[in-house]
Amino acid sequence: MTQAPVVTPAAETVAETHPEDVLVLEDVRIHDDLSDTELVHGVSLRLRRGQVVGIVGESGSGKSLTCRAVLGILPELIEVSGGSITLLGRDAATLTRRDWTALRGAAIGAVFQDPASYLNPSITVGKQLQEVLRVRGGLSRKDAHRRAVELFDSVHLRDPEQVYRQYVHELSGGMLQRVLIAIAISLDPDILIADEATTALDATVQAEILDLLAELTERLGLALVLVSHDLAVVAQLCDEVLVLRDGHVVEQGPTARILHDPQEAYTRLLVAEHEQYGLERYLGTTADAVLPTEELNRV
Amino acid sequence: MRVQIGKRRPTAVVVAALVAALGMVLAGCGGSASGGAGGDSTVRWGTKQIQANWDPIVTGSTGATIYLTPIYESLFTVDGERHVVPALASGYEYNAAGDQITITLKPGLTFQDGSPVDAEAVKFNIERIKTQENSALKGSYNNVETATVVDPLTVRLDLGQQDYQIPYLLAVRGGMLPSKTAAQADPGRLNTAAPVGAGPFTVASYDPESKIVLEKWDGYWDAANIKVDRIEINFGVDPSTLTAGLQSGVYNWAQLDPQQADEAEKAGFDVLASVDRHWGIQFLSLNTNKAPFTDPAVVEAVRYAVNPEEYSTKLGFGLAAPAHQPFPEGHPAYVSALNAEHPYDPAKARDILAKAGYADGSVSFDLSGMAIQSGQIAEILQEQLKAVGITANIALLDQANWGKGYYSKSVAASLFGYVGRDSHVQALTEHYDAGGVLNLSSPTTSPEFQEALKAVRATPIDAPDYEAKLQAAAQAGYEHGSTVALYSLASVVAKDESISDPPAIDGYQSWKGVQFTPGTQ
Amino acid sequence: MIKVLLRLPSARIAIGVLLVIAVITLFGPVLAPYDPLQGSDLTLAPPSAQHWLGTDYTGRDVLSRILAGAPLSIVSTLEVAGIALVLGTIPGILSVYLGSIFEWVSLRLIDTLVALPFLVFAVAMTALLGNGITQAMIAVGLLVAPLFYRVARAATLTVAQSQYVEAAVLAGASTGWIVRRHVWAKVLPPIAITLATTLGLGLVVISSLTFLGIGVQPPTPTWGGILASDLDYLPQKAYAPVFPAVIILVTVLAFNMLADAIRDAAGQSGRVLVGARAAKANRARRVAA
Amino acid sequence: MRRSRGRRLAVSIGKPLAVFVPVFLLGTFFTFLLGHLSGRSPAYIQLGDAATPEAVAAVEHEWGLDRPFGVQYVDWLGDIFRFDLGESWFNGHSVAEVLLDRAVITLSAAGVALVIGVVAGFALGALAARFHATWVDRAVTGFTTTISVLPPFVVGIALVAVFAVSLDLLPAAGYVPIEAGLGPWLSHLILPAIALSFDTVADVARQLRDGLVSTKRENYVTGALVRGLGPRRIFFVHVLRNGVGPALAVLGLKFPALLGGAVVTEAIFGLSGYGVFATQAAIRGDVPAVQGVLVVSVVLVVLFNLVVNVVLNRLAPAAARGV
Repeated sequence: MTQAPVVTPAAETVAETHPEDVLVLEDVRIHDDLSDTELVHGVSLRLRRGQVVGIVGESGSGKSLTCRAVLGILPELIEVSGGSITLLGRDAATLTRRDWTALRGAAIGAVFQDPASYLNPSITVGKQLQEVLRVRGGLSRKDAHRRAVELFDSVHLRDPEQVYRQYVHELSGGMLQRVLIAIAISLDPDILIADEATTALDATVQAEILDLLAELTERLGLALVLVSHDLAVVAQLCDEVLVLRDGHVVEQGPTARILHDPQEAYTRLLVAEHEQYGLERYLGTTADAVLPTEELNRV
Repeated sequence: MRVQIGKRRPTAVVVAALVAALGMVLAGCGGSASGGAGGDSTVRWGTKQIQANWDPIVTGSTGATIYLTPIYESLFTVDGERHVVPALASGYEYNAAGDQITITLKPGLTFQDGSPVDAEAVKFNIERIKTQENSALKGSYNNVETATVVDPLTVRLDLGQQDYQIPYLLAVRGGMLPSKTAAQADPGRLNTAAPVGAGPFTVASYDPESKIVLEKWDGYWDAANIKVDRIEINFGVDPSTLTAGLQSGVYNWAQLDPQQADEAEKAGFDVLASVDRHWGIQFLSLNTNKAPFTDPAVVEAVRYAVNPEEYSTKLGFGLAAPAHQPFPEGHPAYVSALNAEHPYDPAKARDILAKAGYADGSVSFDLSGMAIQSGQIAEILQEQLKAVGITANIALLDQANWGKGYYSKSVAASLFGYVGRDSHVQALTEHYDAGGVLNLSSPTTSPEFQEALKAVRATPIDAPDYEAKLQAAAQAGYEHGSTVALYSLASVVAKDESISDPPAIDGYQSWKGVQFTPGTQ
Repeated sequence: MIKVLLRLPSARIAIGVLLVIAVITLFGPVLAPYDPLQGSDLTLAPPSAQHWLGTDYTGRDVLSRILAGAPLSIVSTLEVAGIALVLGTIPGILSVYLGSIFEWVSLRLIDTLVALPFLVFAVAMTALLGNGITQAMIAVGLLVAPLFYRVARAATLTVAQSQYVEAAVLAGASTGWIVRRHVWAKVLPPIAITLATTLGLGLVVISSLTFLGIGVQPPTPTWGGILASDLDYLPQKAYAPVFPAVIILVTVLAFNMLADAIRDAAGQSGRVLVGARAAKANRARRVAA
Repeated sequence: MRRSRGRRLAVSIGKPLAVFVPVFLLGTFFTFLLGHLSGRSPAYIQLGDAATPEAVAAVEHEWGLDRPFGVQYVDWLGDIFRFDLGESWFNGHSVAEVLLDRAVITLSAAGVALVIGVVAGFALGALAARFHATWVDRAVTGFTTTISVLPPFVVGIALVAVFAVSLDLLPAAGYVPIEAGLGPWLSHLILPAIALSFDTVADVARQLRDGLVSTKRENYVTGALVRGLGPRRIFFVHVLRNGVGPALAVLGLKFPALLGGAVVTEAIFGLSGYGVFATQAAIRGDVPAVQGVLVVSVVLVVLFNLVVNVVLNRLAPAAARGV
């Protein structure tokens, strides 16, 4: 990370905007109209180009809902009921359906857990990338094909020409996640949201994907939102961490502080759990936010 | 990279256009609605019936003759007054004893396949009637013993007894003459696929049991009188859509059920429905060889239990009359005395049963019939019989399976209909004689009837006492037989106004002189 | 699920209608104001105070015939559904458990039944094996069985492949126990949907067969038979087929609505459907606040 | 990769073929067994009132009906492979020839019905799915349910009354061969085809709606959304393609129903197709004719399903794997 981590506690920064801010959440609340309950009770965060923010929490804590709110894809009858989301300076509440379509892909991309399910099983993965490049990128069929192979290559897929012609059921989870990442970055977005992107993968592959995400953030100047239930994953990449529990922000701050000096009991519990199960191996180096990749590969 | 926003892809547009185009094609069909109507003089005939047999010998002399008369010509035919007039034959002559008839054929006539209409052909056909396994005319020709070729245009028939009815037998229904060549080559094919006669129309195409297309044949001896170019008969049309077919121009000629006559008339079609053209008598056949009708008391009770009035009012729609014998009023064999013989009297019916020792409800039988024509009659009959304590279990069948039981005389009771014969004696023998197809009790017959039959056969048809003798035989037959008449009904034909009326000849569909009025097509 | 079902208005309507039909089926002949077999001189009469739905061609009361025809009509469609249910569901479930030979054979049998054209086969079977309503019902039931087979098999397969059943198998549970404990729970909802659809189908097929002259002898009243015979008297009473058609339609529709409701209640969208109105109100209140 | 695609196609044909053979054998066996069990005999049909036991035995011998069941079956099956379906007991016509003539009419009606079923069914299903859980969805569902439960003969008679008689737009009955022109041909077929198609329209619409609704919930639709693809493109390229599976599969199942439905529809519209033939033959007990109809149906249905399977395979390889 070239940039120094910027601590942005919610309370202080609500009013200010910075030209480098690509994503700003201010006291975002999410409401379920069906059960008439609030699911997320005020999340604030600020993300700059090249910066990595982590959201940690167990399932049902509201982290995925927050991501979906940012992407404008909340489920039926669930809505943002308070606060604001600002994407590249535009208030998400004012965006039309067409604006959203225009923003997605070009300004904000996303990858998810279970990559296989996020790709159309009936179309070759190459065609799906080519589709984005043609439809949104305005490339010709031929150029889109060439560019797609390049992108596959850039996410370190071996034999990208071959992958291009394969269907989802012919590829492994790790490869599919690379494909998804390639598609997500194909239009050079400013923000990438990785929602549990490594969760279902086995340890080696998980490490490789994290490595790739780190590399892309650096190379392309992406702003990354890394969502995970796993503190260890977040700890590796993030400049700042947000701990969510039951829709509340329990604690928020620079990764190093959260790990070394958690203020809240819940955060302490999370860290303690991880100390037991191997997080201590990272703790020594997390001050620099990111592990050397060689070391990761050895894990 | 240039990010393109909001560029519409053509897929959706193409799909929408395709859907719209298809919709237009479908909607466009509306324009050619009457595309089926031909401009020439074509009779497009629709009927619910299905004609499967095309050999007149196999068909027998039934109501289905109307489908055969365009193809076949008989030796004789009948005129408006039901007098025998020459057709393929130019005349006949009886010997003094009345047991031999000599027929002279017109010279130079051929069948539709080019083979000659000669004495050999007549002889061959009569022999076929008498010997072919599935001949339905055997009984009618009982009295014809041999046919002898005198010369190529003369044939002599030797009769078993004096019989002046033969010219009638040889006219229209019982006398249609198929080509000898065709019948000899393959009688099955003649019957089911390729009928060949000497009539006014030849078969242009035949789709078994669904459609036959007939075209005018110029070799017909009276071709000058045939003005219709083509007849297309569509079989097995659902009755509920026949009138619709007329109205939308699919048909210009249709046989309807009586309840449809009124509607067709209101829709502007000519409705031909009177007893002098086509009539049918619906009757109940009882089998005196099967229980419970082995007891004459039960037959007698049934005759008092039925109320012919109810059938004609409920099912006739103004086109029917109650019947007490198998002939309508005005028919030479009609006996007015029979009307009073078994008046509707349920109390008397009960009384007869009680006297014969039957407890209420102890008499029961299965009532057979054709589902296509006897359903409603059976329901009314069942009620009427129930009122006198007789249980009739309705067991209707399709035509073929019903025929199996009826013609083999294996059912106890059945509903059926009768449309008349050209020979009056033939009409009587079929109802009451030992081999009569309509005599369900066959071979049972009565000596009284046999006696009277002999007398009428021996009487020339122009003799002054002919009708009296005929009626005596008819009365003896009905009284000692086991047929229970229910009601008479005029057959209904609705036709387009552009087609002129066919000649009004009882029971006979002739196309002579029928023409299309120019300009109305 | 039944609770969710009862909260759907469509399900409440369907169940209500079916209860009425059930009452008619049980008590129809008793409720009939006239003897359904007794004709009168008043033929093809329009509806009146004496004859609410008019009279038919032999002067019988149409309402009485419809009421009296209910048991045979409904019972025969129940017969169809019952035969199909038994012949389809049981082999469908067993096909997953009884080994590959049974599976292959039963699958091919089902494929064959599917390939036979429905009405043609029903007509052939009834005509060739004797014209009776029972033969017709067996034929139709046999041909509907594949629906149940497929549904039961698909549901059973998902259960069989799920982890909790694997765990049960590892723990030494018997096939019978697994079927009772786990399979029924998963298989019943789709079977219920299919059953509801089939009950409707049976009624329509029977009326079609009656139209073709197969199944019932006169004067036995059935809904399909009344409908078919009314068609002969369209010139006199064009509206007559409406009465039997409507009762057939309403019954079949109710079965179908019930099927749809079960599907909705069992599926994900049930939550949304049930709560849509409440959610709208909640939202309005929230926005106003 | 080329080879893999070829193999996919081979599998998509080969698999149903592996189904075809046993289905064909079982179907023909059932068909034959049915005829045998019926105990019908050509003797009664042909002899009528002359059916003495000796005559019956003679006729049955002539038709080879006195041989063991197995021999008769194998013989009959052998004839089928030579496209010989035997002769009608009733009129001696070659069943294969008659069926060939009639199948043209039935297949024309079924074909047009299929087109209507696909177009209307897809349009309605897509509409309902697009506006899922709104009044549009409910209206479409209500409409499809209603048309699917209407007895086919009521539909037929109502169509005739409205379009042929009242509006005088289309002929009420009859058939005109396509050689006489596309317009007349279609104008005669359109009403029966509509009557025939109701069930298919309803089923396709219902399946498509359900398929699309559940496909819309699939993650790859979210994925496509997140990639910035427009809703129309997502619907046509991603949702439709995958959601169409169940509807297509149902189409395969609907084909026998279309052939079967011809029984009623042809009676009403005066089409001398295969349904009318089947009914008449069955009612008469003309066993070879009924068997012929059933055999041809089985073959047509299996062939049609083969086509559906290939289409499904091209369109949605993943969906087809489960079929």
